[in-house]
Amino acid sequence: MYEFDYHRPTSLDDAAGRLSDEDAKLVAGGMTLIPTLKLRLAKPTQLIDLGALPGLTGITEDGDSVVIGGMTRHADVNRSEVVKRVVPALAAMAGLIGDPAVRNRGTIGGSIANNDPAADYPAGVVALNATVRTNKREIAADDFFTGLFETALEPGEIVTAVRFPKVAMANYQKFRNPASRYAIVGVFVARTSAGVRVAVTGAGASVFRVPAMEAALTASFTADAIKDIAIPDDGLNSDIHASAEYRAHLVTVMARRAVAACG
Amino acid sequence: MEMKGERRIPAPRQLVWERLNDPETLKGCIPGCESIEKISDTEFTAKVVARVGPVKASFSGKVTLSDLDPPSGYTISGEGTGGVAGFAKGSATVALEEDGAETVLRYGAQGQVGGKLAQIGSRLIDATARKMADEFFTRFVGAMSPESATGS
Amino acid sequence: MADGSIGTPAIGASVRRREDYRFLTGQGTYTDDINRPGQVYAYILRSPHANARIGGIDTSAAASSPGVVAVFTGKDLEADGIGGLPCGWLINSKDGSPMAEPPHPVLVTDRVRHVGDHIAVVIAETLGQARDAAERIDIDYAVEPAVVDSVAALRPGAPLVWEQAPGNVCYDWHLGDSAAVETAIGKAARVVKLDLVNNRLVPNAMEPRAAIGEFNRATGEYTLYTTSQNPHVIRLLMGAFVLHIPEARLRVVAPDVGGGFGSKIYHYAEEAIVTWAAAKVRRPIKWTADRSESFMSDAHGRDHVTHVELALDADAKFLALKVSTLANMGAYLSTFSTCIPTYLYGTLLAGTYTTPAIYVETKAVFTNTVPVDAYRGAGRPEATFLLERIVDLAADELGIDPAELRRRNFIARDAFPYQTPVALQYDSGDYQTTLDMAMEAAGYAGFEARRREAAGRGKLRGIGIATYIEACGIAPSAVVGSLGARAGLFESAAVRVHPTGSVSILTGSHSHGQGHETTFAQLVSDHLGIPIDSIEIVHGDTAKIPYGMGTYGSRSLAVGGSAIIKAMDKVIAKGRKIAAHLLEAAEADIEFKDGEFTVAGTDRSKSLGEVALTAYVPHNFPHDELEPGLDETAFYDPKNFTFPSGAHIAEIEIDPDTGHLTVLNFTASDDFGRIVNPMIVAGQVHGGLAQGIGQALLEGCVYDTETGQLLTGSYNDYAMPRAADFPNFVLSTHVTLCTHNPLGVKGCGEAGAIGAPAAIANAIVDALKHLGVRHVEMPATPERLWRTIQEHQTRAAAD
Amino acid sequence: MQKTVSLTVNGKPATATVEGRTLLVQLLRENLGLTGTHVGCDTSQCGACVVHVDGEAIKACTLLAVQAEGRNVLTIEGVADGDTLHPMQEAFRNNHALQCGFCTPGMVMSALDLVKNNPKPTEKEVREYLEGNLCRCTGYHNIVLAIIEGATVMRGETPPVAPHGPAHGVAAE
Repeated sequence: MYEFDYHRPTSLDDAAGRLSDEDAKLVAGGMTLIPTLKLRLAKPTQLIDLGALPGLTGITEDGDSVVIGGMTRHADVNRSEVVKRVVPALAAMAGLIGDPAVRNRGTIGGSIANNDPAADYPAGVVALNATVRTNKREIAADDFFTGLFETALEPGEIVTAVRFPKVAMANYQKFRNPASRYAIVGVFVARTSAGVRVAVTGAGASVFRVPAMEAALTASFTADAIKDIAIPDDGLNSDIHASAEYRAHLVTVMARRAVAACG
Repeated sequence: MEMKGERRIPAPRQLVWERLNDPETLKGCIPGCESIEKISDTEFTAKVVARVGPVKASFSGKVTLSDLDPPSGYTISGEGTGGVAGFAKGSATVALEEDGAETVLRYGAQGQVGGKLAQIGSRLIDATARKMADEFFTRFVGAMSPESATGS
Repeated sequence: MADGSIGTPAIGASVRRREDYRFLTGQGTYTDDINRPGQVYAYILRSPHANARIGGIDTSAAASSPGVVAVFTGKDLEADGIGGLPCGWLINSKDGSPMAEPPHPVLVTDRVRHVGDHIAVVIAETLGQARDAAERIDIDYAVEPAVVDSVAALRPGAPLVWEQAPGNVCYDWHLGDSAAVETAIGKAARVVKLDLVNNRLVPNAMEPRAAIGEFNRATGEYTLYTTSQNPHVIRLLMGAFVLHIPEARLRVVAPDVGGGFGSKIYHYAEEAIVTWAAAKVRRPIKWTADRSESFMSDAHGRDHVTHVELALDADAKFLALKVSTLANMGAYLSTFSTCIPTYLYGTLLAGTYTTPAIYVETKAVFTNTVPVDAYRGAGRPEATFLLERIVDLAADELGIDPAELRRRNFIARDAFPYQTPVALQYDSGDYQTTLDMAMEAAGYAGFEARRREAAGRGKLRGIGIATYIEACGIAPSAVVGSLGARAGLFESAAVRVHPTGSVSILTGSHSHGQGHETTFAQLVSDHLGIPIDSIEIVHGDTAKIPYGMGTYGSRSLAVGGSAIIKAMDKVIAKGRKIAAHLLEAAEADIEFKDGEFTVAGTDRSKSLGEVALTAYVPHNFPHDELEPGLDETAFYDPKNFTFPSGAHIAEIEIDPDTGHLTVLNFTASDDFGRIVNPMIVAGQVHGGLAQGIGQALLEGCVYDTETGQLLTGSYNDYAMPRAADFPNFVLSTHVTLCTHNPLGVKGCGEAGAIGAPAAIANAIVDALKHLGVRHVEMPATPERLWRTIQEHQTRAAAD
Repeated sequence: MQKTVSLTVNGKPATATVEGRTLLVQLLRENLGLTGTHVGCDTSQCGACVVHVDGEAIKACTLLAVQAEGRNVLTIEGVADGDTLHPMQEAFRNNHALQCGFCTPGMVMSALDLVKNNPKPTEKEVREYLEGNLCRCTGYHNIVLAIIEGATVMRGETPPVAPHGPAHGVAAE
């Protein structure tokens, strides 16, 4: 690790203000950032720890939705009675991230702000049509994830919470990378009041939806309805663990299983 | 890995060709390019900061233009070393075709990384190279839009 | 302690381990836990390129960086006349010419030959400062094309790794009777052929390698603390061949070591660097590998490409076996590398079978990769894999049950000693019984019903058998010397009986997880009749132990344990003399049993403690006949290898939609000879199975074939087996005693890793054979399995 | 930039002066001499460094020392009650759940975390919970048995006799 200045601000404004230094880095759970720093693959001038900011953790029920603070850890989402009741598939998904010690540190805000192409949360946020709250505004899930490790967040913008609407049926199916435990392919299917949404992580540069499957599932919410819908492998990720062709195939398989698991 | 792409540019081929050889245009199009210095008509030194998620690595190296076939195309290659992160190199063969007042740009690109980036981040090499190539040509098309084509 | 240790049956009892208390409370002392006064830190600068000429190395900026104590390059070592790392085994090619043996410099000077090759060392007050400074070393590389796989390395025009090795060939070795094999193939009823790959693995002991070098100007003595399986071997290799330090001035300590699996046998450059540099900078120097460094600097394992042919007669009796293998050596010859794909491989190709004619040829090939050497099983898993795959394939082609085909060809239990056509003579074994036991435990007879049930759920279920033989107790010096080993492979032990009868055992066998402190104490307790609590096992320090060859090749109990027995017998012999003196009896009349020296036929006796006290307080000793003291040393050199064997059965299920495979059941029935501590033996088998199943399903080292970059350089990409990848293992043992060591033991450390890959691979092919699948390469990842299924389904549909 | 960190380690107050980039595992090993917590990888995956912070398992190689300010840290050195092993440690020993011992501290700390969240885990749950802890020696078989036995004892129940038979133990060193 290179040396840096460590700050632990106690107000959002202070934290956001420090981001005027473009080489400052926010650290939430640190589950991606700290390993990167250990490998000397980044050299931030300042590390701004969000851990002492008030009001960023916790899970609250808000009418027909659940609001999860940006610094809420995966383990808390996984065990939350509220999440289990309102969006049970999200609680289950949180239990599939990393490993137990990672889930005890990693946060929802950190995960979605990082937008790793194989992270689990982006699929949940998009499929569940969540809304991302920042210190400046609210951003719809469909507008939030913009590309490989890229989001709509502007400099100085910090995720404060994510609001998930109550969902009728949803399920997340993850096909793990046997080494890293990231998703080779993860498919989150949700049937909400706003329609059926199918969001895929791991397969592309960033989370994406599958309109053909959504249409077919809107007509008939059965696994059979999408069994013959293949997504093109053009542009999908390819690495030593899985080719683009295999990933494309897995999207259909995982989507089918997610629908079947919705019961 | 190999990537292919195609862009339609609302500008005549000769102008597109000239811009493809212009260091300032290249600087604006190479993602993360902080500086570019001309050594000869076909050689430049460049400093590029690559940001991929939490990774930020500063590469210094050179950009070379070869297989020049004005105004139909060339091969643009870059290679740089990024200190502890390792090294990266890539090249794209660019072909320009006239289509009325417009130009169709086709490219085939490839990239390689070595050192720690390859050792630790092999799952991301492909997607990153694709993104860089895509961004380069998208920015280039942007730089060739009517207002910027005449206004620069 | 309440559970009591006195009077428990020592040999054959699952005595809980004495070493566990310190490990469970965080009080183990691993190399990186040691800190010496005034210690500084070394960071090794490694090549990011697979093949590059070095035009120049500029260390000036690094040398003047904050905290830097020194920067050294290969030129500094050259100037001190420091030699390269030696290879321990000479192999001659078919034509009698010796292998190509290029230099193996501690730090390179003019060329790097693999990603991770050592270029320079920076020594600084803190590790952070050393790393910071290393980034300021400027190296002028001229990058050249690289070659990473053995097949490509042999192609005309392939990049040349060494000028001394034309065509990248290290040696072209053979063993066996080629003419007899060709004749047999010519008249065979059937010849079954297969091409297969034994995948390259990274050992991944959980403790990364570390080394601390220290030099004492006052005494002129060097000390090296290192993560080694054999401290004396390191002292010999490094002292004599690399740094030219007399043994008497070089102490090597291997404290608690966090696993080895072969990877900590060899003498590594970092050990030489910190020892040599410690004298230069007059400060102790610590080096500890990051895991990413381990991936590119620990010797890798396996990496064979093989063609095999098995000839059978009309009764399905094996007539001949022909094997041709390319073995990837990597860029340099590691300590044992050359003997693994030859004498630890070719000699094992009879397996458990009566095959009368066998011919094997192995071409060892240099590539721009990390050196390859012994990894758990070392040659024997490779031999077993090809043999058990070809046998299964033959069974499939002939329509015979794989168990039946094996039974027809087993060496019968009354056929021992059995001379194979590939140099070895097996002393004992009972292959049919271990197979019967495994089949019974695995429910082999009822498998087809389970296959049908799985098919009903859309799953493809398969069962696979592998039997194996291994040669352990490495090694009889006379045998291996005649085969080209440059060192003997005996073991030593000293038994030091203290004045009140407690005992220190100084053993050259090193324990890095095997539980010697417990198992060896059981031997001593049993043999000398004293409680385990009064026995101390000392290992891992050249300043304490007479000599040692270390722990690998399942040799600790068979060779190290036998040396302890031999030394104890010397103690008893002397004790009888002392007892005879004390009891005023004739020495011939003294019997020793249960810790008591007794005059035969009387109740007059002296305990070991009383005898020992007399030995150390010899007021009325007959000094003309007897020296004071009770302290004996023995060296044991085995007459032959030991030959553990067994049968492993895997039952698996494949999800055809994804290619995901589940190991449902794994059964291992093994013959390890006499078992001293069944609990520890089971633990060894479990660990071996996990590594074997890991090889079959998860692990594979991948290099970019174009750039030579290591793509599986961390746990992000190298798939380590996890708890959820396995079922509980079902084990049983059957004992046939080793006939030539005093304990009758054979060794158990590698068995799991030897039998499991083939058992899994056979189960996979069994699950897929209805599609026409003949073979699936390892690791059988989900995508590989899915593709295999897809391709064969497409082919079947087209037919 | 040096910072002084004050925290509680194994029930005792501790203070250390570290750099911003110092990891908790470095503070424990180098400043406090608590070398039972190990480092087996540099990508936060092997789990040899697992300790408890405020009662929860975390990887000490992925937390900055400064982030542990004011926290309560439990390492393997603080698990036993004096010379008496904790039931989970005893279960590891009784089931031969360790060989080289390097992954063991992290395994024990993760096992305790599991039992806190799930006092009666099944074999499958134990195997899944160990996702972040790598062992290269044991094949996990005996670790799984040990954790089930440890959990049983921690619940105050009597475990079945270990598969290795009654303990032919030796006195604790």
